[in-house]
Amino acid sequence: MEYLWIIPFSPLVAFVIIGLFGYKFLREPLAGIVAVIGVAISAITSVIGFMDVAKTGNYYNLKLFNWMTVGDYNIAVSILWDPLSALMTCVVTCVSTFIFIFATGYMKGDESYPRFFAYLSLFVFMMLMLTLSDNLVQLFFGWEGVGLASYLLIGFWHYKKSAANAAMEAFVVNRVGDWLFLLGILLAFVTFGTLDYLEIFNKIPEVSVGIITAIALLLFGGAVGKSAQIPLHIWLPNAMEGPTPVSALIHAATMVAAGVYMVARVMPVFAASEVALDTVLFVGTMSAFIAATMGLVQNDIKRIIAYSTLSQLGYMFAAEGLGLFSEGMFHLTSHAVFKALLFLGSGSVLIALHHLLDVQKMGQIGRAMPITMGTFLIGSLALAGIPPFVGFFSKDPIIEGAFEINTFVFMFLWAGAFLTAFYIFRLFFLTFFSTDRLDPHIREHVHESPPNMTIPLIVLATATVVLGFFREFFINFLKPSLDPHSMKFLSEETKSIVWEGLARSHHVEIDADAFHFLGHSLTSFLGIVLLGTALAGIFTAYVIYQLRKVDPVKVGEMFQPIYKLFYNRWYFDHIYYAIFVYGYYKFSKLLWFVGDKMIIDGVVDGSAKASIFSGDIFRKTQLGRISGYVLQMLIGTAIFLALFLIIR
Amino acid sequence: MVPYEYYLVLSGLLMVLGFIGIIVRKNIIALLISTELMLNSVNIAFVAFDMKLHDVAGQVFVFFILTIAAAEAAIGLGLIMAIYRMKKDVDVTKIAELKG
Amino acid sequence: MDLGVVAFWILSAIAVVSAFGVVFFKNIIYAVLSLISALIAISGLFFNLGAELVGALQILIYAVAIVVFYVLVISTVPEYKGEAVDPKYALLSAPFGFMLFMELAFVSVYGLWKSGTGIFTPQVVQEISNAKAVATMLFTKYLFPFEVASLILLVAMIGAIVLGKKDIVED
Amino acid sequence: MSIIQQIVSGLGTPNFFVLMPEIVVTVTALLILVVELFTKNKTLLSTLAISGLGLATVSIFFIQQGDVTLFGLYIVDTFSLWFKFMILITSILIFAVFNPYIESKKTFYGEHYYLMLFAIVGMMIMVSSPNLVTFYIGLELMSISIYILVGLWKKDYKSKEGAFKYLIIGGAGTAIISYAIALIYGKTGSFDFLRIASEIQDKADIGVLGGLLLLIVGLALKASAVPFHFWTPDAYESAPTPITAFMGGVAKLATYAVIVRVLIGAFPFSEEIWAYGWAILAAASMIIGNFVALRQKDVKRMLAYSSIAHTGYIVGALASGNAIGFQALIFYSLVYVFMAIGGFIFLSAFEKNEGWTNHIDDFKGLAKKHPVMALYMLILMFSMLGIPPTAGFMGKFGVFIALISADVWWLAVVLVITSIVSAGYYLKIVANMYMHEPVNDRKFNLTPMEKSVIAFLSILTLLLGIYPAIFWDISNLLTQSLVMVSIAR
Amino acid sequence: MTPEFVPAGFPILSVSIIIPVIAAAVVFALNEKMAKPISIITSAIVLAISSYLLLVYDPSGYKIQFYEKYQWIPQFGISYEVGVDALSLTMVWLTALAFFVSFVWSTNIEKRIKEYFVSFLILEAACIGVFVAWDLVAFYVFWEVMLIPMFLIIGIWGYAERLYAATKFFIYTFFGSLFLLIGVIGMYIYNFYSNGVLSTSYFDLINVKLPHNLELIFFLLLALGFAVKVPMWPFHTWLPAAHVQAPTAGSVILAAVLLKMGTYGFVRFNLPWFPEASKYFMPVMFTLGVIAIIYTAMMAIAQTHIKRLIAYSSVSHMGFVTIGTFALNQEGVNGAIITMISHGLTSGALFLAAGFIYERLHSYEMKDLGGMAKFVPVFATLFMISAMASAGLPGLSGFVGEFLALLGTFKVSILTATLAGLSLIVGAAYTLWLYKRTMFEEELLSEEKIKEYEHLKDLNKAELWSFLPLVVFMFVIGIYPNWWINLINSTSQFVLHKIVGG
Repeated sequence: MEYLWIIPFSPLVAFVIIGLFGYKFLREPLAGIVAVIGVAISAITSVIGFMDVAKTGNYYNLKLFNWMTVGDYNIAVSILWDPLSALMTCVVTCVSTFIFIFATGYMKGDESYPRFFAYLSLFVFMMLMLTLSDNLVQLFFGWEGVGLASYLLIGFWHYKKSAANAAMEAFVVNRVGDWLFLLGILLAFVTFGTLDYLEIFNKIPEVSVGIITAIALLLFGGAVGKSAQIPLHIWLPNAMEGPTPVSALIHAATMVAAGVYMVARVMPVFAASEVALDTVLFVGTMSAFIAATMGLVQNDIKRIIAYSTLSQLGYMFAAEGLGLFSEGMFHLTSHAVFKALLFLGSGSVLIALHHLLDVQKMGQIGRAMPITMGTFLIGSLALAGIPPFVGFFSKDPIIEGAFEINTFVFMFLWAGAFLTAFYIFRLFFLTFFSTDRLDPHIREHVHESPPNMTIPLIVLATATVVLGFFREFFINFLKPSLDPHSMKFLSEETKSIVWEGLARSHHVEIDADAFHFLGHSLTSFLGIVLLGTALAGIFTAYVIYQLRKVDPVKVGEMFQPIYKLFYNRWYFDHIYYAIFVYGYYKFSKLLWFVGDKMIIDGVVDGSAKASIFSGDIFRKTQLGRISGYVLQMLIGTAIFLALFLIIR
Repeated sequence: MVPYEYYLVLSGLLMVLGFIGIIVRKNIIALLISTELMLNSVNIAFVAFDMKLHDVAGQVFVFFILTIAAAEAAIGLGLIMAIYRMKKDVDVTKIAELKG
Repeated sequence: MDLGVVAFWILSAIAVVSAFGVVFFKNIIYAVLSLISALIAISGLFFNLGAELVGALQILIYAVAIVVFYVLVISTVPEYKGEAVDPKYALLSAPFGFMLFMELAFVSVYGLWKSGTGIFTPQVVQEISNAKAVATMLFTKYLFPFEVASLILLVAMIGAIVLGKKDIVED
Repeated sequence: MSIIQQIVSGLGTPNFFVLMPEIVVTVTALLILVVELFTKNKTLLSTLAISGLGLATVSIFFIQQGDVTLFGLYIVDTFSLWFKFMILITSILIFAVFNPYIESKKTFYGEHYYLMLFAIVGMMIMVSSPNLVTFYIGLELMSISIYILVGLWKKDYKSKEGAFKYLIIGGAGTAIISYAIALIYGKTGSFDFLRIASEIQDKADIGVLGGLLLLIVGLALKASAVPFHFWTPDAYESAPTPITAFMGGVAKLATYAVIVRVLIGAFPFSEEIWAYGWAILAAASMIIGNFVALRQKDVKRMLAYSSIAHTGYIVGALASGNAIGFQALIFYSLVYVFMAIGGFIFLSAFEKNEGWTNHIDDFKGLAKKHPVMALYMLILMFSMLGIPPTAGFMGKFGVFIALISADVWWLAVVLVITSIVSAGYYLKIVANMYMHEPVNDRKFNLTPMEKSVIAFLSILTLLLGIYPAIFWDISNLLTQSLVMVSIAR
Repeated sequence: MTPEFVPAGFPILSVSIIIPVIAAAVVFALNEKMAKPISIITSAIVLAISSYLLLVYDPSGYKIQFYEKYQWIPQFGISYEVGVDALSLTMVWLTALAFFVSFVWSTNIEKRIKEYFVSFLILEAACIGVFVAWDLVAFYVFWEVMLIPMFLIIGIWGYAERLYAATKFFIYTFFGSLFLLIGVIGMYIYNFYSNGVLSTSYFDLINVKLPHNLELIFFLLLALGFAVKVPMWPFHTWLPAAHVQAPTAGSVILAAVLLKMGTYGFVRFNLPWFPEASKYFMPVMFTLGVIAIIYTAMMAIAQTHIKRLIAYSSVSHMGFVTIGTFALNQEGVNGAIITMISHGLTSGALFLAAGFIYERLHSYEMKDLGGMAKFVPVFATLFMISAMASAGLPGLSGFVGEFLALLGTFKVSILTATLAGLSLIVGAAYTLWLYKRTMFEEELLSEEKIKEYEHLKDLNKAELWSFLPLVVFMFVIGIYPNWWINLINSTSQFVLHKIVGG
């Protein structure tokens, strides 16, 4: 399996090539081609590796080189190739490949074309370092690296103030999570003496639950930041300032899912702590619901999808919190595909509409761009959870699992499902159908996108249709990584701990086989309800936005407070801005003036002034008049003698 | 005989008076006179000690003190003359251009 | 009461009073005269102590030579019209002067002074006379300082001349 | 008659050969005195003076060391010879730059030359005194000569005022020293250091205390330690600048030497008294000297205050009361004389020119006009500030060692704080030279001799900072010789 | 644990100290045109020497290598004693690199070129001397010599308030170092009284067994001297002033080399000499370190002057070094040392960037800047890398040190590590803020500005070649820190041997 090193380094090579020669020699088409080749090679390689693992179910641990030595522990750059990482790697590389191809069209004519592909390649490299890591530090390396790439790409059009701000916000908010994550790593190291997953897992039985919980929660803090869960979600919608392929790749398919992946990766740690799992569940559920409500009322096409991403990530976390790690990972995979599709579709729309973002100003462009419309519809249906699209096969099991495990969670996820269907079709109708609200000037130029953009759409749409039927394959495929009994690298004690930790999900029976599952949902009460909910959402959107039977503005006015709450995104941004941005900045300024300038420098400069002042005072003793001199001498002599004669 | 301490105290008294003389007088010639007084007061102590010690070294020293007092007086008076010529004043409060 | 004691008291009274005169007389001539008076009183004390040579020198060098010099200068410099004593300084210096005096007196009175180790006991001095004793010391053991003292006087003389020269003021 | 015979018989014959340097200098002085009557040729006069001093310097090497002669009134040991050597050498440097100055200031007196020579004789007598009488007479010869030298400035009233102030205060100081000597004499019956030392070995009573303290006061006055420093700034400022260099460098050196000499020679056993006394004076000097210097605009006066501060540092070493302290004092005073003379000669060299008033603003842009000279001044200033690798640092280093070895932490801390304050004004000079643009582009004339003397002094300062071992050896040797002598006899 | 001495066959360390001094003399003597080439060549030679030493240094076991010792002032037992262990050597190398970079950068000095290079060359000699000296007096001499050229550099080639800044720098550091001197002399005297050895050699003073309270006092005296140099809160206010006013190369040296001396002193002297006191004062040092990290990060974000921002960020980073050092375990000390190197590179690069911006736009104020990235892409890239390294991005040098330091701290005090870790957030905030306000947001520019910007020149050759080495080594350390860790391991073991035993 030595060839696996090609996977991460092929994009790196592409990055270096483009980075060094991009502007001078490669320029527009070549840079993109190099990037596509780089990522394609790693996609092919990872598929080969995937096949291998799928066949054998083994895991491979390659140590490439020693990065850092800490005491007796070597932090190595390494590759852990097991089903989980193989799946994630495949998702990353394959989705990336198509998005890269799409981007060659999307970025056409941009003066920073090579830079874009350099950044993208860098991102893929970092993402692969993350997914392939066998230890937490390399994971953190990738983790921060994708943060950097995300920063660079969000701020790609850095001449825009909004983009620059969004980029910075994304990085800093991520850093909040990373702070916790790093502390988690440190705690883990101090506790376990190692940071290799496999060694950590096997040492879990030796450590008290409290510390495990602390480690898990701290690591989860990182995941919250990276995967933009409540309360660190605010950066993701703003991150839509970046070019759309970036949104598709980083802020939908791969990077934001890294948190989900990470939780699955260190599943035994989470499983060993009930509190940690509950926290994951709670945060996931809340995010799934709240983000959906936020998405409900937005008007920015990309932001709507971004909120949907938030929400779907919430579903994944909820799945993991429920103990259904495989379902979570499957949803991750499917979400990567259909969300990438949605983003690319919206990117296609944006190209057609000259980067017009407001859905309220679109409409009736479906006929002009049928491929986009069609593929977008497929993506929307998948998101809404309509069979036979992949979203149905990945999302419904989670909701069903929640129903069996925790009613409270179920209620939220169920409501979320309705909202999801509603807002995505609201978007769909407003964009492609409904009334024509488009600026006539733009209207003239609306056209279908070129093939290098439509082909990825078609491929992804196909995948959306097909992938759901591989449900059983995926679930079984992931077993050696996520099912305690099948995990070869776990010791028996750990296995039992993990098994007990996942006890909540033991009684859940969800059909792995896609057709059985389909049949089951079409027959069981719960399945019908869920399907009905999705359809109801679509229907509601249809009624309001296509048929215009109900005026959305009136609805908004009817539920004024709620509408405002949703529209202002539950005031998260406002509060954060007030406290952390404005408050912190103002407080810093104040502290600078008071603390540094007044107090510390006051003391420093004050002592200089005091010296000068006392210099002036002492100077007065030099009166110029002999009498004064001798008088002071007399005083001096008298006192000097007195000192010794009297005090001695 | 008078105790030697008396001579010493007298010497000290004259010394301090000379000191005070330098301080309080406003005429610079008087300052010079006061230093003479100070120097001479020491002579009493020397001679008194001499008598007590049965030695004459102190008186030899007195001789040197006298020499030096004379020398200082000579230079001081020369300076006073020069100052007077330039400044047309012998007020100590005016002889205070150098200060601070 | 011993004559010496009486002489001491009288002479020291004169010396102190004259010293006060030096300090406080407004007219500078009076001050110089007070100085002479004090110096003569001091030389009287020397005689009282049996140091005839020094006493005589005191009168010769001081009371005659130096004071004449003073008078000469005073006569060149017109009479000083201002007040003699600066009251502010007088007030300030008095306590510290008193303090210093007390300290010196304390030292004088309580110091354990050495006595009677020299070879010039009163008998010896009587035998060879004070002048001879002093002179012997001066020209044997203290010859070197004596020579240097002459150098000092030379320097002082030059100094007095060069400083008093007119061209120090004019060209 | 027997008594006189007795006295004379015990004395032995004086060895005048050991007086060679003094005699040479005195003869030179008298020669100049005579020659000056016939000629006003300054070059001739200064050549005479320099060659006399040079001859005296050479003669030092032929003198038998360790001789006490002139009936116990004169000691020619390593200590005194070394200091004589230093006095002569530094005086030669001053003579070398003296002529151009007085020429441009039109204040020529033939008296300058031989008065300085007489002062040098006084210093030389001072440093080789084993006896309070010699000490006293040497001190006075020096002082009186300097009183006159300060006042010797044609048509300059300030010089007279400064001289008069110095005279009055110095006279008071002389009186105090005399009184102190009287008390010590009364206590011990002798002027001889050794006799004094043996008499008051462990009987430190009030009499000794009074005498010693008054002696310290007098010496402090001559060395311009606070609160007896008042004459210093005025006299330094008003004197012709080479004379200031003479006072602030050479005379100071002799004074420090004699302080060590008297204290080790006569009062080795009451060291806790004088150590503490000097500590107080040193602290006061450091504080007042540095703080007041901070507010000076006239660089000459600033250096005068800095010399007060340096007196503080130097005598501060005595606070330790041990051999390291003496060593540090000797070292510091030896190197300080170079810095001080260098600084004042620098001023004198520039002062000759029109448009130079010693005001701190005159230094502005000097580095641009005279880069090399500015560099020398920079070295001297940093040396005074005590920044390595200059000799000034090594001096302070020794003082620190002395203070800390004797657990006088408080004085060390005072030294630290006042050193920091002193940075304020030394840096101002450097900053004015380097960091300001010149006010005008007037160049200043400096004679080659002045340049080379300043160069010599500042480079010497630097070299002594880089390799001070030789001078430490010397200070060690001198201390040893002093201590050994006082123990041996 | 006694060190082994490996004497140098050829006095290579002394030579590398002397070469710049000689070069300074030559530059002073020759005309202005020769100043720069000579300086560059000199620094290149020194860099080559130090790199060579770095490569041939034997990291196994604690050995003082290339050791030389000559009598200097035998009366006081003072000798000229130089040699390197890994800590010294890396610092020397950093110094050589920083000076090389500064010299290459200094193309557009117009004022008093000769003096400029002379000052820098003397400064280089002094800096190297500080790091290689094992005799305390020699150390102190070099330590102080540095003040003079740096004072001149800030004061002559600085900006408007240079005089104030130079004086403040000088007096502040002078203040600290005098206390350091007292502490050293105190140790020396105590050593003499207790062991009868008259020596200022590090290896003699390390054997002193001090009574507890004396140990605390000496610790504080030395710490005061070093803390001013580091600078630790609250002795830091000279640094922003000095940085703001200093010329670019001066800032680079100040940040890359001079600040290291303080932390070098802590590691070199305070830990091995005062093990008990180090433990005793660990909470205090932690507190000060954390305050430095958080408080100065807040200071940084409050700035509008980019150099002052970077200066405050330096203080913040040095806080990491402080806590790493006083974690008193190997990870912490290793982390501290690597942070020192890394900070030398990153802050040097950031100050170069600030200098670049100033040379192009003639302002350091954020309100006058912004939107450069498009016009100077190469510079923007290098600046970004430096900023990211400074923000502690893994894969670049900043992370390695901070990670190790945090790890070491975490082992001792979770609270401290947690708070110190906050710099991950606030550090990123001010670094990106800086980057954003200087390089991004072109759309806020006025028309004329954009026109003006179109004439902006990207890095010229000299600038590129001074920037590149720093960036390259950020990668080198970030990607393969193991080499460096192996290098310094034995040194940090030695430093800690009295504390952790062994």
